[in-house]
Amino acid sequence: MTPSRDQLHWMYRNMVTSRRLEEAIAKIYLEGKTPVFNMANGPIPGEMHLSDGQEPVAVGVCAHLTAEDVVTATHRPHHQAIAKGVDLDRMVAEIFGKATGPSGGRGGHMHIFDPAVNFACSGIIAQGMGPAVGAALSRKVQGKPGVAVAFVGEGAVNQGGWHEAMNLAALWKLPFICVIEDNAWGISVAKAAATSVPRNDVRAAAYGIPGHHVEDNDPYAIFEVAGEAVARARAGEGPTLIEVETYRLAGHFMGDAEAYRPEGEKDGLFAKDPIPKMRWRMLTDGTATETELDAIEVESAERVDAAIKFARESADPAPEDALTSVFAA
Amino acid sequence: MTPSRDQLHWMYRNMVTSRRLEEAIAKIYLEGKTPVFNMANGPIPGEMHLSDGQEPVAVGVCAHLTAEDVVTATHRPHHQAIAKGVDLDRMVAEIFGKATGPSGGRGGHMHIFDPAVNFACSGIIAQGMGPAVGAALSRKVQGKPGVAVAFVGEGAVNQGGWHEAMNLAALWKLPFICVIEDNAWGISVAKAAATSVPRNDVRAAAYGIPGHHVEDNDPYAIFEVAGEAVARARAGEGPTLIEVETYRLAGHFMGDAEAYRPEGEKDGLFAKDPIPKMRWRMLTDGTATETELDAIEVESAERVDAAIKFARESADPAPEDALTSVFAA
Amino acid sequence: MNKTNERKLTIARAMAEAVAQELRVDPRVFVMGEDIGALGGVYGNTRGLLEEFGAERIRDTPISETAFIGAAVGAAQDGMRPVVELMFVDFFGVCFDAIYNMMAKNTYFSGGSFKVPMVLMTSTGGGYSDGGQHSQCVYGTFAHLPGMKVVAPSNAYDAKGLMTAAMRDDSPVVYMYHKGLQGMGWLGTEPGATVHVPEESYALEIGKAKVVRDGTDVTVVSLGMGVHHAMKAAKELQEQGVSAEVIDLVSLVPLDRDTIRASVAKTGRLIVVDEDYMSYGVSGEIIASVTEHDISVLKAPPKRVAFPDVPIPFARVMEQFCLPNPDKIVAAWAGMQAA
Amino acid sequence: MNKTNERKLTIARAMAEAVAQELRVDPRVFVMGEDIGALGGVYGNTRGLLEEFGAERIRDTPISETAFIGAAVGAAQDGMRPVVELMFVDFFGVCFDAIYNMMAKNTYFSGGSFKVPMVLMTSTGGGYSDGGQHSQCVYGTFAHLPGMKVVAPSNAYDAKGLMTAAMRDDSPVVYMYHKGLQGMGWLGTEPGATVHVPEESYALEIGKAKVVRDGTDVTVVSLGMGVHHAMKAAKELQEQGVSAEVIDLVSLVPLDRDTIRASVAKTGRLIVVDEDYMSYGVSGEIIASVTEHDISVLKAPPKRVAFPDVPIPFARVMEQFCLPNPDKIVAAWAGMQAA
Ligand SMILES: Cc1ncc(C[n+]2csc(CCOP(=O)(O)OP(=O)(O)O)c2C)c(N)n1
Ligand SMILES: Cc1ncc(C[n+]2csc(CCOP(=O)(O)OP(=O)(O)O)c2C)c(N)n1
Ligand SMILES: [Mg+2]
Ligand SMILES: [Mg+2]
Repeated sequence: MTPSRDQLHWMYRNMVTSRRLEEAIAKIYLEGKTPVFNMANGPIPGEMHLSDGQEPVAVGVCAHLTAEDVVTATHRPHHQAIAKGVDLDRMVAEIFGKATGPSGGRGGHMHIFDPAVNFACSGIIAQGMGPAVGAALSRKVQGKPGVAVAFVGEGAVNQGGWHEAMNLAALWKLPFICVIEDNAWGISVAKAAATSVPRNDVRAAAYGIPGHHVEDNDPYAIFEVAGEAVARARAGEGPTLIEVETYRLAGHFMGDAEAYRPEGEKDGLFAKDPIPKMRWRMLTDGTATETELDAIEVESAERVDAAIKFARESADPAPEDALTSVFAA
Repeated sequence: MTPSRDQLHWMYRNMVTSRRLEEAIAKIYLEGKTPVFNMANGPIPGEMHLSDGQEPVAVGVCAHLTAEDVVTATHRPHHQAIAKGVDLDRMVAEIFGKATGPSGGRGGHMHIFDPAVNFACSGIIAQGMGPAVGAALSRKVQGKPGVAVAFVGEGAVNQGGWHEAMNLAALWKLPFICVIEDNAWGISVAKAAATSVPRNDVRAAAYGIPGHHVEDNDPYAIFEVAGEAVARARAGEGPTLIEVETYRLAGHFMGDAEAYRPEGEKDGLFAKDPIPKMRWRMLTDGTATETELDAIEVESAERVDAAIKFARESADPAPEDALTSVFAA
Repeated sequence: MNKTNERKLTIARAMAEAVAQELRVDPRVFVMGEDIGALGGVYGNTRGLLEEFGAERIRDTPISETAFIGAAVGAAQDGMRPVVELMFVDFFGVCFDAIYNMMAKNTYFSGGSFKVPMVLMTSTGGGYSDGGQHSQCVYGTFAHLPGMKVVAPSNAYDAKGLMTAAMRDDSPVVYMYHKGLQGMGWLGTEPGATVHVPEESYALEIGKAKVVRDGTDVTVVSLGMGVHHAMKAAKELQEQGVSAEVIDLVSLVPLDRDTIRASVAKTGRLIVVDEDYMSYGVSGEIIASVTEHDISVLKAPPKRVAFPDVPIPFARVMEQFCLPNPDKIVAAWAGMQAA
Repeated sequence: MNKTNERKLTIARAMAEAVAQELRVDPRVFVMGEDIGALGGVYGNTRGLLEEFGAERIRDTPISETAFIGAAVGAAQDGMRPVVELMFVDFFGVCFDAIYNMMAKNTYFSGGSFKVPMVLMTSTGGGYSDGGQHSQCVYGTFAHLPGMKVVAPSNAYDAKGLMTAAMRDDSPVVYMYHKGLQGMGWLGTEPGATVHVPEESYALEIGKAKVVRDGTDVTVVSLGMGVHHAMKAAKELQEQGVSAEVIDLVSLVPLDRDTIRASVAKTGRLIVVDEDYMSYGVSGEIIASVTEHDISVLKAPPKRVAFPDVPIPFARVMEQFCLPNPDKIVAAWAGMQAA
């Protein structure tokens, strides 16, 4: 399964949009945080986990999904949210903690929810596994279409909840896919220092389901294995496990000095930045022209700028609204 | 690796002792609980999980262990406690809730602890995994000898804590063995209704360690694979996963009507009772004489009777001692 | 409440009936948990459901509480109305993240755009020597953390009405039923919990305490099993000429502070009876709720009859020593007089 | 306590120093947790340890809290003295069984024949907009369940002495340090927490509250960050001619009720300041502990300044609206006068 020209352009557009957003956030995040870096300050306070470099996973998978499919993401959710079609204005407003965010500022960047495209995320490692499996169960039991995808980091695979959910999904043959973004690090702990096997796709054997491994952050290869997995899920054949080797081009969170990284590692990663790589490939194989890609880049940047403008101009929530929405209205 | 004559006699003795104990408990448990079955009543109140039929696993593994090795057991711990050498008098006293129990009655049958032989158990599924891995870590870090074995049921393998502990043990190459007693049921839920793979030994692949499967509750085969695993652990080569197909000849707990069992299943199991089977095998291959085995049986029964007498004659704890031993003295 | 004619049901049957009635009319409802299918629940509260509704809607699960409670959250967010069982509340430690950090918070985190209409039913309580990992209440633990309603019936009538209400609620409800009240003989059931239950479906309002006995001298506040202790103590006190008012909290979240305060304003004395651990729990909260409101009404310091701050011992004599009982309530009254 | 000469340390450095000193003299001690090695702990409290003690004793773990806390229990029972870190207390839900049902209970379950000498250190608190799964205190949750000591330092001197004491204790100690007091600039640290710390090793007695400010008109009880709010409020009240006594609980379990009661007996008024959720938690317990003892000393109903019963919102204006602060304490005093 190879992506169509349209799909490729869609993928590229979403990768670029995501990257532009992260770049913009990285800059704005530092506003008010100099000279003293204090997370509490500035227009975007709190922890900030950027997804630079991990865009191929999001787009390669979400290219196969519609709004009706379900995605649960992690503490590092922006690229997936964008690829899943979460409303960008409102999402950025939530990241800024504004009243116009989908959660009215209650959630923040680790708690972006958009029911229109069935997107949710959360800040606890592997926490999205259960809900994704449950959504898949919901569809199966009700005979409704849709697959559910849980994105997790490679570090999450060693969390108990991950195992339980995999077993449940496989046992009940649910339309579920677990996509592992292996960016080689869980904060400062290298994969090899945390995971007893080199590749997590072998863990699929523990559930009797197919496991795939994608090397080198390749959006085309991701598109292909994800396509198979989604087709399998839609056909009622049960879950799939996919691990993708990706790169974390940013620190774990904003402010991370990354002293734990071996020297030169980051340079090597930047040299393999998937966005210029994909651009080059499309130009080379003729699936896009410079003009087209330039346009995509300009439009993406404008889209991000507009979202940031929307967020900046949005009002703060009323402080006392902190006390509302605890229970369903 | 085949068991020596002495080892065989030791194994048979412990199997029979365990069975005699369970038979005795089953009877005493009902005292005071007729005509109305109320768990609160009688000399042994509370839940009671008997191990009838699962003795081969305990003896096949513990034949390779010394007092210095560590065992963590489950809510169904009697056979393992006996095979590990827990003081029988005091253990039975604890089951009766007497002051002479190792916990002075605070623990009960799911919380039997004996530091002299490094034995512990607990009532939460898969809870013993972490402590066994931690004991293995303790030995490795301190350069002290000893392996740690966690016994769990096949139902426990789907619990998140099981997975986390396996990964940790494999990652750190600890002298740890997980022994799964697959008695085909987790209370009323059949293995196939809970576990996405037919055999849990395949899950060893998820941790890059050896996995073994033993069929048909065979104490000789258990002895063999456990011997290998213990040798491996002692040699510093890391953990092993063993799943043993065993039989639960009793209900999940006392009072379980087992209506969920397919018709005839129990009869089939009783026909394969491992104790007469082992007796027959030893007599046939000449590793024991009738006289020897008769003596073992008599002695085992006497040992159990003595322990029960000790427990019955022991005093109840002082009620207000409930308030002591919360913190270390 | 204790109509002696008609239709006495155990709490177990009342719960199953409420669930069955919703299953019949609402296709979004399904039940999930360990041993809730063929076995009908260890405590009988799902008995008969598998037979009527089949294995798609009545799902036995692996021993994977994090996964299946997390899955219930996902299914609820996807428009279903799961009823899930955590077999013993003591097991919450293996899956509390899915409960308190996700089930309870996703409504808030999503600004209300995701709803999590699910019921988490779980058994509580001891008294039958099941040891320290199978006898707890941990009411305070659940009630302390925001985002989940928490109810605990003391009788079958309330059990049914609360279950129906919980299933119809658009927010997550933790439904804590006490093993000793279930009407399962093997748990030594309290007969007072088995009461008349109308056949037709009905819902109680969640968040209302009940004055289950009127009195003028002292207010005894409790929930679940404690209500029965309180009623027995009230009878004994009556023989001593003391008139005790008994309040069944029914719901811990929301907590009906008004009803408690009104009663204490009348009686001037407060005893809280709680089978959960004493400190940092229900008993402290009730006393604080009264005293922060108005201390002038109090004629004596409030008292608590609660489980001491120790793990629950197995041995019967020890466990009974620790548990609340009617005598301790009567003694608390006596202590108040002495003071 | 606030010696301005000499050796001011942050809590982070005080904790690391205490751990290092025990590591040097006690071969049974080791440290385990996520990012506690090369990174030195997200909150700096293990900085420098890997370099001095190596990777065998300073162990980074997988994101497997159930396994490594369970393993710490096993290692402790096997004679070691693990110090483990749960990075944010908010994560307790994935591993609470290992903590509350095993670490806390195995001493009791074994009748004291197994000891579990371990320290579980964990970060608490918000105020820097980290959202509802990274800003909680859940003090009440840990303090409610028996079998573990629970301490929470408000300054570096106590932090060091408590850590040493915790490591030497034969029972499990939960050590809750507040992110806003750590002295990590990126968390907007409270300067009052950075105080003189003697270089030599010393241990504080666990279970003693401290009167950190003498007063006669009102007792303000708090812990951790709340102590600093209370001290600031006391200064403001002083300007109003009101003399506030401030009590730093230091330890939630054991709880030093005597010190609190003695103070309220003197002042006649009680305000509890708690960053944890209001209901069923610390604030209720403190109020109940005072009022059940003696209501006659109270000149006004006690008050609480606590986090309302809602998940912690991300947006700064919302979070700050919910958090305790000095103004709210001053307002609570004013409210008492009005009543
Ligand atoms: C249960 C739990 N433990 C620890 C954390 C703290 N934490 C946040 S992100 C992270 C690393 C996650 O690594 P990985 O899953 O590989 O995702 P990545 O950050 O690399 O995208 C950790 C340990 C958490 N949020 N939840
Ligand atoms: C975490 C947890 N969930 C559920 C239970 C209730 N429970 C006790 S035994 C049991 C079945 C265990 O099955 P298995 O692990 O196969 O052991 P077996 O009883 O067959 O020996 C269950 C579900 C528990 N004790 N702990
Ligand atoms: Mg990672
Ligand atoms: Mg089993």
